[in-house]
Amino acid sequence: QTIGFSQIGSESGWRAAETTVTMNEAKERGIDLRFSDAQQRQENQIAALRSFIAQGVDAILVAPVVATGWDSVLEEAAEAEIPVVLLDRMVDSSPDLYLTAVGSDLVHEGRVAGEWLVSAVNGEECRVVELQGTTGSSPAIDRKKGFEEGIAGADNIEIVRSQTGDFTRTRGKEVMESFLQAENGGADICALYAHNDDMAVGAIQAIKEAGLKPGEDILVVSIDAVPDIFQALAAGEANATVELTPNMAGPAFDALEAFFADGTMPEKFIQTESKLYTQADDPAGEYEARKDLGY
Amino acid sequence: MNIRALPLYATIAIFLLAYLVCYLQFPAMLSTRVIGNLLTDNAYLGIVAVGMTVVIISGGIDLSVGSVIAFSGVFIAVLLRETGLHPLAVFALLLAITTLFGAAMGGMIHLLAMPPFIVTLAGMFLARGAGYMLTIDSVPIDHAFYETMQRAYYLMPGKGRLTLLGGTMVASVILGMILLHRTKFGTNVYALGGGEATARLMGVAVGRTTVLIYAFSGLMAGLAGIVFSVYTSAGYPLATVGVELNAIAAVVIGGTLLTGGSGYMFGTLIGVLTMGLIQTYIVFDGTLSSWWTKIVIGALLLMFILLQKGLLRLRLSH
Amino acid sequence: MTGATLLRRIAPQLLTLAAVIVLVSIYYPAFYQIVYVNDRLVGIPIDVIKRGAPVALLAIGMTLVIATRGIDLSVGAVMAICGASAAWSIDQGYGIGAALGLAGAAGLVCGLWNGVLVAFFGIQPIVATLILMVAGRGIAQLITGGTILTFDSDTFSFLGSGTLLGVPVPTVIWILTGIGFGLLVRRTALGLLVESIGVNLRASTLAGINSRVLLVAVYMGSGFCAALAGVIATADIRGADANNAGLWLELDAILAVVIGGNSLLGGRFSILASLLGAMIIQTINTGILLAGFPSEFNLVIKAVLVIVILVLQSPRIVPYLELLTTRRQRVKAPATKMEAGK
Amino acid sequence: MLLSTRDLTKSFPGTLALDRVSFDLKAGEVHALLGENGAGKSTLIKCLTGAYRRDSGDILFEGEPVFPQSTLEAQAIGIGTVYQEVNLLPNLTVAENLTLGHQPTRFGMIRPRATQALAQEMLAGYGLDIDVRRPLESYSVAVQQIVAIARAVHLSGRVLILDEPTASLDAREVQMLFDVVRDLRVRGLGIIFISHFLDQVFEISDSLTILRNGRHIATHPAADVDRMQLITLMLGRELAEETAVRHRPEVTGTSADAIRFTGVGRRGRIAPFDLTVRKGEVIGMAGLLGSGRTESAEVLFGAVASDSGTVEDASGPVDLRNPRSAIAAGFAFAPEDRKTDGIIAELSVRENIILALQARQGWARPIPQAEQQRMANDYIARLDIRTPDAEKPVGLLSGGNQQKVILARWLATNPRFLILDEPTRGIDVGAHAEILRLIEDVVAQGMSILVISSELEELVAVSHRVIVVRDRQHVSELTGDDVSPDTILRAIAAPHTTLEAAE
Ligand SMILES: Nc1ncnc2c1ncn2[C@@H]1O[C@H](COP(=O)(O)OP(=O)(O)OP(=O)(O)O)[C@@H](O)[C@H]1O
Ligand SMILES: Nc1ncnc2c1ncn2[C@@H]1O[C@H](COP(=O)(O)OP(=O)(O)OP(=O)(O)O)[C@@H](O)[C@H]1O
Ligand SMILES: [Mg+2]
Ligand SMILES: [Mg+2]
Repeated sequence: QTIGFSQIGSESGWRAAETTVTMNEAKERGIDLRFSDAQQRQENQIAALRSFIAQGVDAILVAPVVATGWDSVLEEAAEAEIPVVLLDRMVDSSPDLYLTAVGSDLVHEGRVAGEWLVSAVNGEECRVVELQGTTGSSPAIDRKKGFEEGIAGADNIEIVRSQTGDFTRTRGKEVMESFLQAENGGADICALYAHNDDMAVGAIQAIKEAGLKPGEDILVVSIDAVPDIFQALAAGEANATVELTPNMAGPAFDALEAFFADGTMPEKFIQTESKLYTQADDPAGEYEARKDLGY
Repeated sequence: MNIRALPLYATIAIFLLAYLVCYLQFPAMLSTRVIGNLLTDNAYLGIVAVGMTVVIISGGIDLSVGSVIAFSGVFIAVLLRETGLHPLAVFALLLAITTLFGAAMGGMIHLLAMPPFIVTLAGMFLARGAGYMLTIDSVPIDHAFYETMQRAYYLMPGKGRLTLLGGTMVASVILGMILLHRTKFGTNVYALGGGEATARLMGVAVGRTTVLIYAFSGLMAGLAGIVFSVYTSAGYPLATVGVELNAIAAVVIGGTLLTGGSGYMFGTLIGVLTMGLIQTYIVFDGTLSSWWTKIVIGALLLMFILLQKGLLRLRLSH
Repeated sequence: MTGATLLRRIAPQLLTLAAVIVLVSIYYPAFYQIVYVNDRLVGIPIDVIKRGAPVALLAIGMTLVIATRGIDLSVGAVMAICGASAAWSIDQGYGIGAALGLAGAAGLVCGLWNGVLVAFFGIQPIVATLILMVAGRGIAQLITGGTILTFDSDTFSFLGSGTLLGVPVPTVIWILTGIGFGLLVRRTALGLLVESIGVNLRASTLAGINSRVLLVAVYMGSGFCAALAGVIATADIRGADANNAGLWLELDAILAVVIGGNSLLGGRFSILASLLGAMIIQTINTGILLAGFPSEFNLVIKAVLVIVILVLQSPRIVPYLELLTTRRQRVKAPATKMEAGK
Repeated sequence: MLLSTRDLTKSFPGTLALDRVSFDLKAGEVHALLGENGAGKSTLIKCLTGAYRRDSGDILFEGEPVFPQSTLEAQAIGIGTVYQEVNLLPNLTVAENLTLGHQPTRFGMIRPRATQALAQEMLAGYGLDIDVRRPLESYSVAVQQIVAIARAVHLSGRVLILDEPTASLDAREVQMLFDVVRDLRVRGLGIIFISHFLDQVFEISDSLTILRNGRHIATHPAADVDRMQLITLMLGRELAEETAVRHRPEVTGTSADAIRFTGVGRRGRIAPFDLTVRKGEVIGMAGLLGSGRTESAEVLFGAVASDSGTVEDASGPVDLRNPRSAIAAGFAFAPEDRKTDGIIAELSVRENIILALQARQGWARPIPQAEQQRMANDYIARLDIRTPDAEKPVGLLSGGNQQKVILARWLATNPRFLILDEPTRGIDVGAHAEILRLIEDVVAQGMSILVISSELEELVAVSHRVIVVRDRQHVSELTGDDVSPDTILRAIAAPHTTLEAAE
C-alpha cells in the first residue's frame, strides 16, 4: 500500500515527533509512506495533495496547516476515490469529503489548562500572563479561547498581559522578560499560561534569571507534553501540561485498514485524549518514555 | 541570433531536460494531470512573478507581494462575509487598493530616493499587518460565484484539469509579454534598468514610470491574491509567507538579471514551471525528510543557476 | 574620521533612537529605570541592549556585505547552523571550546560558500545567499535531527544569559565585536578597499585590489558574525532550535544597516551607525511588547515606525532637516546620492 | 535670439559652477562653448536642458522665459542634446535607443518594423551600416557616440547641443558629423558645440563663448580671434609654450633592463605580438577606433590575461596574470573609459589618488592620513586638478579633472611602465600641455610609457617610436624619422578599413 502524508512542516519539536511516529507506524505496518513537507505553506500542501492524486496513491494523510480552503482538492481526491484522513487539525469542509479526522480538540486543551489553574489557585487573586502561539494560527486562537472558557467562572483570575511568542523558546523567553519587567519585576504575576511547552521552557529560564522561582512564585501551565517540560515538572519548575499525543497516525492507519478490508466507515472524528500531567504524575518517568520519540 | 535571448533559450533547454529526467524516473509526470496541476498550483506564483519581472527588469525589487496576496485573501473573505457585495465588486475594490498600494511604494521610491528593497520591505510588514488587523482567523469564503469559478475547468483526456486559474496565469503572462515587449512603457522599464540617470537624460519620465511599475506589481499581486483566494476559498493572514522569494527565484531562473535591464517575460513562465517541477518531483519522490527537502530545493536552485551560467558562457565563447 | 564628522555621520541615528525612546516611554514611563539586583543590572534599556545582540551582530557583518554592493540573506539560516553545531558538540561532550570553535568554523565555511558563489561564480548576491537561506535551515535540522537540541552546560549558557560586572554577556559580545570589526576596517585599509569595490568593482580590480578575495573575506566576516549571533541565541535558551533560530532576522539586520544610513548601493559605510540602527529596531520591538497592544497590531506598528524613520532619513528629506536644525552655512549632505552618479 | 540665459547661477556644495552666466544662441549659428576643465560648460548645458535645476537666473527661448524641469520637457521644446559621458542605454537595441520616447505605435502597441525603419532613417547620412536590432553594447564607443548624435539631431527641432561629441571619433567621422551640423545650420537650427579640439572649433564655429571658473569671460565671432588669443582667454594667462610638433630619437638604452613581451595576445581580441619596452622610452600606439589598441594595452597590463607568449625583464619572467601582479611588477594602466574603469565615483579625490598605492601595499599597512593628505594635495597642485578640496567625491569633478585624478593615482605608485590609454581625451589645452610635460618629466626619471592616442600630433610629439595597430594586429613599428603624422596615417590606412564594428 502506498500512502501519501502531507505534513505541515517541522516548525516545532512536537511536529517532528509526529513525523517520526507516523513514519515508524507506517514501517511497522509495511506501508510505503510518501512524505511531503509543506514548509508551513498551505499552497504547498494543496500542490502535494494534487501530486499524490496524480501519482495514484491509495490513501492520503494530511495535517492541514489551516482549516479553510480544502474543498476543491478534497473533491478531486474523492473523484479519484482516494480516501483522505486528517491529522491533528480539522478542516472547514464537508465531512463527506474525508474519511475521518484524528486529533485532539484544541479548545478543549485550553479549557483543561484553564480549569487546572482555577483549581490550583483555589479562589485566590491571580494575575495571569499569556504567551500566545503564532498570531493567526488555529492552535493559538483555539487554545486562547479554551483557556478563557476554563477560567470564565473564576473572577479571581485575570489575564493581564497577552503577547505572541510565536511558539518558540527564544520569543517565549524574550516576551516573558518584558512581562516580568512590566509587572513589577514579576512580583505581580501569579501564573503563566503558554500555548505550547517550548515557550514555557523559554519563559521558565526568564523567570529564573529574574531571581524568581518558576513553579512556586509563578505557576506555569502549558500544552503539548513534550519531554523537556517533564524535566521542568520533575524539577518543580513547571506545574502542569496538557498532552497532545504525536501518535495521530496509529488510529488513522487503523481506520484505513478497516476501511480497505471491508469498507468499514470509521467515525468522523477520532479524538485523542487530552491528558493533564502535573508534578504528581511521575514526570521523570514520562520524560524517559518520550525522550526518544523524535521530539 | 539575439544574444540577449540566450539566457531564455538556456532556461527553456534546462527545463525540458529536467522534465525529461523526471519523466524517465516517474512516467506519471507526463500525465495531463501533472501538467494541469503545474499550471493551477502555480497560478498565483506565476501571476505575481509577472509583476515581479517588470519590477526586476527596471532594476528594482518588490518584497511586499507575498503579504499583499495574504492581505487580498483576507480582504475578500472579510468583505464577502460582512457585506452583501458581489465578489466581482469586491475584486474591483481590492485591485484598486493593491494597485494604489503599489503606486504609493513606487512614489516613495522615487520621491524619497529610497532603495526599493527597503520601501517594499516596509510594505511587506504593512500589508501583512493590515491583514492581521482585519482578522487573525482564517475566514472561509462561501459564495456561489466562487463555486462557479472553481468548477470552471476543461477536463483534458487523462483527467487533467485546465482550470480558470491556470488560464488566468497564462493570460497574465501574455499580457505581461505585450506590456513589456510591445509598449512604450515596456521600453521605458528596460531603459530604467539600463541606468536611471541615463534614462532620465534620454527623456524617460522616470517618476511616472517608477510609480507605474510598482502599481503594476501591486495590481498583479492583487490578482494573484484573488486567484489564491479562489484556489483556497478562504482568506488567511498567515498565508503565502515567503512567496516573494519564490517569485524572485522564478524570475531569476527565467533568465532575468537582478541588476535590471535584461530579461524576458516568457522566461519567467518557464522559471515558475521549473519551480513547480522541483516541487512536484520532491512530492513524487516522497522519501525526503523535512530537512532534506530544504537542502534539495537549495541544491536544485543552485544547479539551475550554475547550468544556466555555464550554458551562457559556452554560447558566448563561440 | 574626526570626532566632528563622526558625530555628524551618526547624528540622524542618535536623534532617531532618542525619539523612539521618548515614544516608548510615553507608553511605558518606567523605561529609564535601571536597578542593580542579584549582581546584574535590570531594566528595559538593559533588556534592549541584550535582546538586540543577535541583530546587532548580524548588522555588523551585513554592513560590510552591503558596502560591497551585496546582500546576505542567509545570515538567519547560518545562525541556525552554527547554533546547532555548538549545541551538538556540547551534547557530544566535546566541551565549550570545541563548541565555540565548531560554531565559528561553521559560520566561516558558510561565508566562504556565499563568497565563492558571488566572487568566483559571479552569481548575484541575493540569489547566491538565497540558496543558503533555503538550504541552511535544512542543514541545521540535519544536525539537530529536527528536534530542539537541548544541552546542559552552565558555561555555555553563560554566553547567553550570564553577566559581566552586571552587564549581560550578549551585550558585551556585540559591543566587543563591533569595536573589533570597527578597528579592523578603519585601522587598516580594509574599509577603504571594501568601499572601493562596492562603488566600482571593475575599476577597483584594475587599480590592483584583490577584489575576489576581499569579497570572499567580507562574506566570511558576515558568516562569522552570524555564528556569534547563533551561539548567543542557542546559549540563551539552552537549546538549538534549528527551525526558529534567527528566523527572518536577516530582514531586521538589513533594516538596521539601512536605518544606519548605509546605502544599499554599496560604498561608504559606518558600522557604528548600523549598530545604532539595530538598537533602534530593538527598542521598537521591546516597546511594542511593553506597550501591551494586542499582538495582531505588532507588525503594523513596526511597519509604520520604520516607514516614518526611513522617510525622515531619506536623502531627499535630510537636507531640509539639516537646514532647519543647523542654519549656519550650507552643509555638505553626505548621504545625497550624486546627481551625475550612475 | 533663439535661446538665451540671463544671469544663470548654479552652485554645488563647495563649488560655484555657474556664476551669473549670460549667453545667447542665434538661429542658424554654431556657437562654441569653451573653457578649461571644470569651467562649467557641462553644467550650463544641463541647466539649459532641465537636467539640473538652476539656482537663479532666466532661460529664454525665443524671448519667452522657459522652465524646463526635465530633459523630456526640453525635448518637447525642440532641444536635442548629446551629453558628455552619458552614452545611451547599452542594454537596449540601437533602434530602441534611437527611438526611445517617440516609437511609432498603433493602438498603443509599438510597431517593431516601423521602429527599425525609423532608426535606419535616423542613421542615414552617417555612413553607418549596422544592425539596429542588436543591443547597443555590441558596438564600439565610436558607433555609440554616432548613435547618440543621430538621436539628438533627430530630436532637435530648434536647438542642438553637443558636449564633446568628437572626443572618441576619428577624423573621417568628425567630418561626417560636421557635414550634418552644417546642414542643420542651414536649416536654421541653433547649435551649441563644446570641444577641447581647437582646430575643430575653428573649423565649424561661427561664434565662441569662453567660460572660466563658472564666469562668462567673452563672446566673439570666431573669425575675430586667433588660437593664441583664445587660449589666453580660456586660461586667464598665456600658455607658456605650446608643445611643438617634434620627435625625438630612438632610445638606444641598454636592452638589459628592458621589459620584453614575446608573442603575447588573446584569441579573438588581439593577435600575438612582440614588444620591447626600454627604460625611459615613450612608445606611441596608433590606429583607428576599434583597431585593438585598448585590447593590446589590456593584455600588456594583465587586465585581460594573455593566452600565449612570455614576458621577461632583466630579473626573469614577469607575472602578468592579473592587474594585481602587473602592478606588483611596477606596471600601471590609466584606462580609456574613466567612468567605468577608472574612477571610484563616491570616494574622495584623496582616496582615489592613493588607491592603487594602498592596494599594492596590502590592506594591513594603511598609508597614514597625513601622508595621504600630503600626496593628494601634492598631485592636486602638480596636475592642477580643479577641486575645492581633496575630500570632494571624485564623481562630482568635471570630466577632464577626473582624468587627471586617475593619472595621479598611477604616478603615485611610481611605476616603471605606465600605460596611458587616451590620456588627453576631454582635457583642456592647458592641462593637455601639462600632461605632455609631465610625460617628459617622468620619462627623464627613467619611467617607460606607452601612450595610446588618436591625436597623431600628440603621438609624434611625445613618442620615441610608434606602433601601428590595424584590424587587431600590430602591423608596423615606426622609428626615427619615420615617426611623423604622415607616415603613421599611411600605415594606418589599410585598403579595407571601414567603420563597421567587428563581430
Ligand atoms: N553634480 C555635481 N555635484 C557637485 N559638483 C559638481 C557637479 N557637477 C559638476 N560639479 C562641479 O562643477 C564644476 C563645473 O563642472 P562641469 O562639468 O560643468 O565642467 P566642464 O566645463 O564641463 O569641464 P570638462 O571640460 O572637464 O568637462 C566643477 O568644479 C565640478 O567639480
Ligand atoms: N565585449 C566586447 N565584445 C565584442 N566586441 C567588442 C567588445 N569590446 C570591444 N569590442 C570590439 O572590439 C573592437 C576594439 O574596440 P576598442 O574600442 O577597445 O579598440 P581600440 O583600438 O582601443 O579603439 P579606441 O581606443 O580608439 O576606441 C571594436 O570593434 C569593438 O566593437
Ligand atoms: Mg564637461
Ligand atoms: Mg580603446
